Amino acid sequence: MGVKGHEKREVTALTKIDKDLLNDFYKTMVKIRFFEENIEKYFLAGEIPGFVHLYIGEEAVATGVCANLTRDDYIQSTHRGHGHTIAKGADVNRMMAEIFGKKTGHCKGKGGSMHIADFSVGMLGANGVVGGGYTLATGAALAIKMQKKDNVAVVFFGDGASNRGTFHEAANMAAAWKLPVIFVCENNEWASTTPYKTTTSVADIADRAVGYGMPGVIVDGNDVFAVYDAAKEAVERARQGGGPTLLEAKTYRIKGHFVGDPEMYRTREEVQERFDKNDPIKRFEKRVMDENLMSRNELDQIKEQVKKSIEEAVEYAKNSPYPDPEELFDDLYV
Amino acid sequence: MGVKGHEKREVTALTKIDKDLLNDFYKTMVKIRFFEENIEKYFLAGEIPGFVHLYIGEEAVATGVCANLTRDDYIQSTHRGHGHTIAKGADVNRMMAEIFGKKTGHCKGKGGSMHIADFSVGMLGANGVVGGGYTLATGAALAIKMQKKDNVAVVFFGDGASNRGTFHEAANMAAAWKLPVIFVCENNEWASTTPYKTTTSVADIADRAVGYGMPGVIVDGNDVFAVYDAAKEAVERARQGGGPTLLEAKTYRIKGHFVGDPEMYRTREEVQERFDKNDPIKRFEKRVMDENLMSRNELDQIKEQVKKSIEEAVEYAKNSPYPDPEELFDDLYV
Amino acid sequence: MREITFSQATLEAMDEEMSRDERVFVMGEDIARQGGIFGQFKGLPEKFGYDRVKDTPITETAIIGAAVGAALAGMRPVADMHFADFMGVCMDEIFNQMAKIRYMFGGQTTVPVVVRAPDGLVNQAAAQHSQSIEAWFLHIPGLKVVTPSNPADAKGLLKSAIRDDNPVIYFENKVLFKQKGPVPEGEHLVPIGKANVVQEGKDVTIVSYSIMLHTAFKAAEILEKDGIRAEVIDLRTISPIDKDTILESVAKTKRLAVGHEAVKIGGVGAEIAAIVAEEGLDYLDAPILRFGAPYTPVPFSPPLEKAYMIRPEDIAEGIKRMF
Amino acid sequence: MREITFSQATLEAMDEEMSRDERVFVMGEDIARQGGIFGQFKGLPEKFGYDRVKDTPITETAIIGAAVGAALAGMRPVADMHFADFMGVCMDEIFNQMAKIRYMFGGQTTVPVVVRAPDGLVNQAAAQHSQSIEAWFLHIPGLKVVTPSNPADAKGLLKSAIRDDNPVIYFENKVLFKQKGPVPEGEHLVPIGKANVVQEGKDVTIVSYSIMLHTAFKAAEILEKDGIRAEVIDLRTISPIDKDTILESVAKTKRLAVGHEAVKIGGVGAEIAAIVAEEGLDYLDAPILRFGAPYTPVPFSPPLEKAYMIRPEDIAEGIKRMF
Ligand SMILES: Cc1ncc(C[n+]2csc(CCOP(=O)(O)OP(=O)(O)O)c2C)c(N)n1
Ligand SMILES: Cc1ncc(C[n+]2csc(CCOP(=O)(O)OP(=O)(O)O)c2C)c(N)n1
Ligand SMILES: [Mg+2]
Ligand SMILES: [Mg+2]
Repeated sequence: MGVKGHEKREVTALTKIDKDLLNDFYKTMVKIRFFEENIEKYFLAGEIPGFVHLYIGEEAVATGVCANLTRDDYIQSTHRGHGHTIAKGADVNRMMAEIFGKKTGHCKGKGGSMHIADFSVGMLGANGVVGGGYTLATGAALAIKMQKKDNVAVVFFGDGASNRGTFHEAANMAAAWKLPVIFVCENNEWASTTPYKTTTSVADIADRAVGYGMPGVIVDGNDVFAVYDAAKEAVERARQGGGPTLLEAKTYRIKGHFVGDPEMYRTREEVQERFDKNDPIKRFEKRVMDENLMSRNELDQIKEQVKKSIEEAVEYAKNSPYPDPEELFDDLYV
Repeated sequence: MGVKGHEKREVTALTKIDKDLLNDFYKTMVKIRFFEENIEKYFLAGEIPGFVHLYIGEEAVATGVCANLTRDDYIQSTHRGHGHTIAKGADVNRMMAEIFGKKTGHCKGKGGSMHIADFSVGMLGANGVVGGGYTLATGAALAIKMQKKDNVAVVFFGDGASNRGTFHEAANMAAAWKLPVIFVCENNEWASTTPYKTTTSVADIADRAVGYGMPGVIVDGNDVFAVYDAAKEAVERARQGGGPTLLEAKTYRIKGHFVGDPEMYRTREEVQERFDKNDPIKRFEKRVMDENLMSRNELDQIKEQVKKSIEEAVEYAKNSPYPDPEELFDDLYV
Repeated sequence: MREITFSQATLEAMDEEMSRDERVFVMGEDIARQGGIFGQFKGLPEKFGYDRVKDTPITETAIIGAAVGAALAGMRPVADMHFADFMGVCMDEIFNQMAKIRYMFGGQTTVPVVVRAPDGLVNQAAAQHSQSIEAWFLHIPGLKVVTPSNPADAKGLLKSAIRDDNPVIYFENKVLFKQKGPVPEGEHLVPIGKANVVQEGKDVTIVSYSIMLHTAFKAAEILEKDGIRAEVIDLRTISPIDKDTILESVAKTKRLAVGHEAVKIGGVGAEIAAIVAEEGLDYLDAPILRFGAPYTPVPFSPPLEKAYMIRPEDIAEGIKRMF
Repeated sequence: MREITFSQATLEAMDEEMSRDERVFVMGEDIARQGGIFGQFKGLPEKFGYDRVKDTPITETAIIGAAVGAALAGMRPVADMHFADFMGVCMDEIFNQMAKIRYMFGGQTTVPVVVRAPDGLVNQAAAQHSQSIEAWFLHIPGLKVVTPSNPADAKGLLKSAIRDDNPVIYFENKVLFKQKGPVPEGEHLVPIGKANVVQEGKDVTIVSYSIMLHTAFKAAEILEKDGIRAEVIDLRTISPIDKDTILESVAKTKRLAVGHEAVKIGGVGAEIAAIVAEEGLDYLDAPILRFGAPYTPVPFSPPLEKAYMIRPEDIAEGIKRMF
């Protein structure tokens, strides 16, 4: 058919971006990176229980999108949700504690990595069910509209998740009712062990926007500036009553599906090559330095500061107590 | 956006259509019409139990599509399934008996109108669950492919049903695996009491084809020739391994949602006007007579003959016994 | 007291709660333009607007999911399921999201959603439109489940459900919608979790709910003629089950019959029988009697559908054999 | 006899059945490229091709729906659910289509689908990846449900399920996958619907299945030390339940304990307790004991997860109180 249902976004001119935002971008991306590196380390050391899915290499997506949001906006996240949660402003101490299974965690140790949430910053929850978040975000957007607010709800989801029926039901409802939802597809080319092209009937998931009469936009998901710009447009449209947008961020999953994944379906070399070329943090550093917007020194300072805060978070988590067994029965009914 | 994901089909030249096919078209359409008129009559008289949904005014869709199928092809039907079942070649005596709840019915009285099936002609079942048929047809098509046959599976569905998540899951699977499925949307503008435009995010459901990289085609659903042609192309493509097609037939629901519907949501006048202009049977008659392909006399003969067969079906159903109460326990497990 | 139908009673509950609290709204398929299949939403859109009485696309997963999302964002949604039979479509949203969100997230939020689900067998609607599936939800921690049997309870339980901060599934029987009965005007709340002893008795306890309560009651009338006085308990809520009321009654009557319109195997009756076999075994002077639908889908044809239904005589016969 | 793991036993069953009957194929998420999360499909794609061992999109409704459709068109699909927790997504396909098609259509067709569903609690997978939901399916006429507890049964029940012309749900416990045990080579069929008395006893009957059978067995060992000899029954199939074996045993032992890893309320244990309270009440010398998970979702943190689990000591203590 050759019909394309999306627009493709080009490189952003950095002059439009102010310094605070640059700092924020960098700070958030390295925060996610360090956070995840520590999670990996302590998981492999047997100190973190459960399953964890790392966001390394995809930091620009959550960072660029969430930079457009306030605390009163909502996000719905996924099983790979640490990056979204950090970008939305959750406290990393309590996040780390949650992932360690501690009482001081956001969910008092009941949720863990796959079910983390921080309602105080509008982070309505990770989701262990792939594709479980679309309809919840749509409902949050419905509430926003009924309450006559100008907030938005963002739902992050993977390429694999884009095939779930819930995508269709939520996208149709959001578009038919012109709700302020941004559907952000993180196309990292893999759904667990499966390359998305083998199970997904379109190369560009953004093309699916046509089926709902909403704008579909493709963006380089490893370029935080491009993500920021595209998300800005979508968020502004939504705030002004213009309805939903489908934004596809092309990125790549650098780590195994979960920590401990034997990754028998691809080689480490092919992955490393992608990472070397396209690490969103390195790309950011290079660009801001090339364009003389930030110095190596400034970058290093931020990095050090963030690193320390994550180390503190690890300490906080380690030193926190586990929940008491009796807490099993708390928090079920009001 | 203005992106259109469909092709629109124009009027067909009748010279391509042979006489047998013309007779078949007419016979099938009037068979459905008389069948439905009798169902309505006997339902209102209290002789038919349950719920019934009439296909009157939409006869050209089932007729035009099924004229391209053999007994070994499969169809999946809906709650409004009598037309599909007749067009696929099911015996009307046993159909009528089933709808009357009789032991001689296709399903021995266990299914009724909403759950009629005739596996002997590849009619895999009506469905009381709106949108329940997509994935079943996709599975039948998968079987066809695995068995290396050149058959196809057709799933009929409504405009309302097009918003169900099962549409998305099945369309994606069928397209990703290039399965021989034809998705036939009968857009009759209403989903029960709800005008489709108020709940459906696109005006043309065929546009949704873009999201699956499959052809999307719109056709005048009240023109049996146009439906036949468009379906022929889709069926041939599927038989040759070219994968699925989404075919949207624009039609109109002439009767209430079910027999007995008070229809408080529209006026009888607006409906009658649509019917007067666009009755598929009248349009067929006019055209074949205008183009001197069939005479009034020929048409009337077919009509009479069909009318008699339906009257016989009613007699058959009325004279058939009800199932014995003990049959309740039959047919559950093999 | 004035008498109104079950359907009108639910309408009154909706009207009062929507007037009281503007966060309350309702959405579902075909509820606004025609007022619902059972007239249970009639007049609400005219009074509260089509924004608070919303016709949705045919998308059960989005209806429940959006209700949950809206609840997380401060609303108090009522989601209509059209027929309980379609709850399989959104089972994940009910079971993995609605029921678990509060707990998984350590009590950070509440999920005040009411799911209205018309259920039961009526007029040969057949296998996919006649079902009673309340037992599934009993097995899902985090939900409450109510099953009114009469117009007054329909009103009082719906109002309580809407005010409850937990997700509540409200099963309303399709045949009962037309039933009339006395209903208090204005504020009338029936507490969730408390059973109702509708008839006191000393010889046998019959526990039921929703439409089957009426069949049970007729069975009790038959038994009365034989000098057997049944205590009839209307559970009203099936999750949480009011154990105490059941056990107290069985302690007195020494006999238990329990049942529902749903399939007998794996039904709510099993749980009640099990509770009594665990905690009240010594009370029992006779085997427990369970009644429920046979182990088949609901058939279409009238004589088959009739054979599928439980008659008061069947229950009465079963109970007589206890003596 | 050679010992292999539960996972290998299922692999052998698949291999043998796929070799025997070319209509048998399997599809699910992430089963081919990595051989399944529990290695339960390893080597199959290499042997039978990626067409008969198919990686699907993440679309549970299409997996079950397509399996049913393919069955109607002459195939014998095995559909893998990845985790039983996701069965809510395709509940409608299981409940309104797969289970009912044969009956609704008057026996015109068969629906030979096997649904494989790894379930249970393991390694802090938390609320949405740790569940046991077999009880729902007991309540759905038209399905069979099996729950193997050891490698030999895993093989024999899977082979029987694949050959069965009815839809069968095959719950396989995630912890058990690694367990080793003796498994007969070649043709080994375990009949669906027949329980297994794994230890004879005279003092109490313990009924369980799947992983909880092992906990029950450990409880029996503890009891043995106190001179209580338990008869341990492995149900193997929970639908249909083998009533006769249970009732016979209780007639002998006079005491019943029954349980599972699933939530206690509304679980399979309730049905079994109810059957005995109905049909074997007179046998009982003590209240029935049910064990099952507490009424909460599965929590994440290790001490909470541990508190959630049933220990052999808990069962043994409960049983001692029967005497
Ligand atoms: C409904 C459901 N089906 C299957 C799974 C198992 N599962 C977890 S993550 C995953 C792959 C998700 O891929 P994608 O959506 O692309 O997200 P990514 O992991 O790449 O971020 C699968 C199949 C699940 N959690 N939920
Ligand atoms: C899953 C599900 N949801 C709701 C219904 C109730 N229902 C039956 S028919 C119908 C409208 C269907 O509209 P459409 O798909 O356009 O088909 P039409 O009736 O116009 O042929 C609805 C909502 C159902 N049967 N199944
Ligand atoms: Mg991915
Ligand atoms: Mg329609």
